[in-house]
Amino acid sequence: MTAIPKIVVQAEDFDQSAEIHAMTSGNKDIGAVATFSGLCRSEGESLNALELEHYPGMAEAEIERSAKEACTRWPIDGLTVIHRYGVIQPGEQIVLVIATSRHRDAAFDGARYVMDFLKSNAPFWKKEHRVDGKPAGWVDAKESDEQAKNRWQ
Amino acid sequence: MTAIPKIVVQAEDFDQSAEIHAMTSGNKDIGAVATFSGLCRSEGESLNALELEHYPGMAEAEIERSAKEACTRWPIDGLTVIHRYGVIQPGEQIVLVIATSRHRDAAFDGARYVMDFLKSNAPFWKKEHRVDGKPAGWVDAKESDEQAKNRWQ
Amino acid sequence: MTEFTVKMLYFSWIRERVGIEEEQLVLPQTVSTVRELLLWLRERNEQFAAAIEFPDIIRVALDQEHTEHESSIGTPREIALFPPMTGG
Amino acid sequence: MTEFTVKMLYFSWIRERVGIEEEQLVLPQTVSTVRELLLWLRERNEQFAAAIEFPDIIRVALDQEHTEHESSIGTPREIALFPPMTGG
Repeated sequence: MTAIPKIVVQAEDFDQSAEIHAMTSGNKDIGAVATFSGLCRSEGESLNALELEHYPGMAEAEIERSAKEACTRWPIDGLTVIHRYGVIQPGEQIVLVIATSRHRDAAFDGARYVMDFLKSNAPFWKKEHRVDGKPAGWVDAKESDEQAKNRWQ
Repeated sequence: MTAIPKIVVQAEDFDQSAEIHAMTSGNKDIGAVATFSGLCRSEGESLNALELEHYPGMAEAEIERSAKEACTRWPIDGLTVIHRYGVIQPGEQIVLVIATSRHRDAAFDGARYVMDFLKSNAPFWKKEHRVDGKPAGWVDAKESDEQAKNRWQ
Repeated sequence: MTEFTVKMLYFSWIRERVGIEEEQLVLPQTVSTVRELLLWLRERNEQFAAAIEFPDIIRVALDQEHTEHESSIGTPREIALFPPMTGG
Repeated sequence: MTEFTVKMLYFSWIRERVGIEEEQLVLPQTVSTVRELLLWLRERNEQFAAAIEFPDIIRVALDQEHTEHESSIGTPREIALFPPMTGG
């Protein structure tokens, strides 16, 4: 039986340890928990905040697509993905992926696969608000993110 | 400047979120946090406990060796490794690796590299205490762990 | 293909340049692929011309699914235009 | 090489089979490689014979560093014998 991923897109912050606890407390045969969290960087204190825009509905759908694919590729017991939108300050959390499994390779691969696909497929856009008052600008997509996705093919 | 890893070998449990907080609270340019935690499995409720033996001194030295190597291979901002010894119940944490970086690839690679090397190089041995009262037995090393190490060469 | 009405959505700097978040739009019969849609939209006014200056970089989703520019449009309920994603 | 005294450490099922955790041991001149050490230890008594039944699988650390069986021993302060590791 493949796991049913938990996907949440929300403005509020989240609690990584509470999410891990929710995934592991009911199952004493999980041996491995891999997590990734993405934080808002200050870019050398030049950034006041990031503003994250998203496409409601499609954001959840795209994350779910990659999460379900991960659950068929590897023996994953649980997969939780939380992505925030709205205004986020430097140091704050933006995204969280948790993959649990009996085995560490599946947990690592699952978490990384979801992050790679989320980066280039999930409809979120970052706008940078600068400390120096210059006009806010949209972050350019990185070629390296597209390449990261291709390594799974 | 390469990061100085934090390596701890202890009998006590640990708090993952406190460890992450200690690594990220002072630095608002960390964009990525990858973690791995290894938990004691009940093996279908057949296991009462794991007993972990270690070689004090060498255990820390071997973990440090792989952690320092990870910090030279990837642009890592911080690396924390905690490994427990003694009696550990199903569901409890055994090991924790946290790698922080500006970039997600470095964080993922760093955490996984340390886990792969720790598995086959750090002097820890697990003994299984069974629910059915049969004699406790030492866990056999897995060939797959040796192979996992070789993928980094 | 016959004319039909569709909900259009615009995100990020495309939304800013066209000046609207969403609208109901009647697509003409002549528009049958995603690429034709982009080229047709570009002719609507200066705002759309600025937003779709380089059609190749625009991503299009039909009913919330990424779609190639060569694909035919079909009859989706909603069509979204946006730049490459920068989430995560 | 001349005779010297070294601290021996045994772990896991090797410790259980030899029945001691650590000891001070005088290594004879004839023992110059790790493999020779294992073969010499195996002759000490029945416990060591049982622990080192298959020398190839035994790991040896000289002064807390993994060492190949072909390596010469040198004059370490401590030598540890243990099975393949199962931590993590």
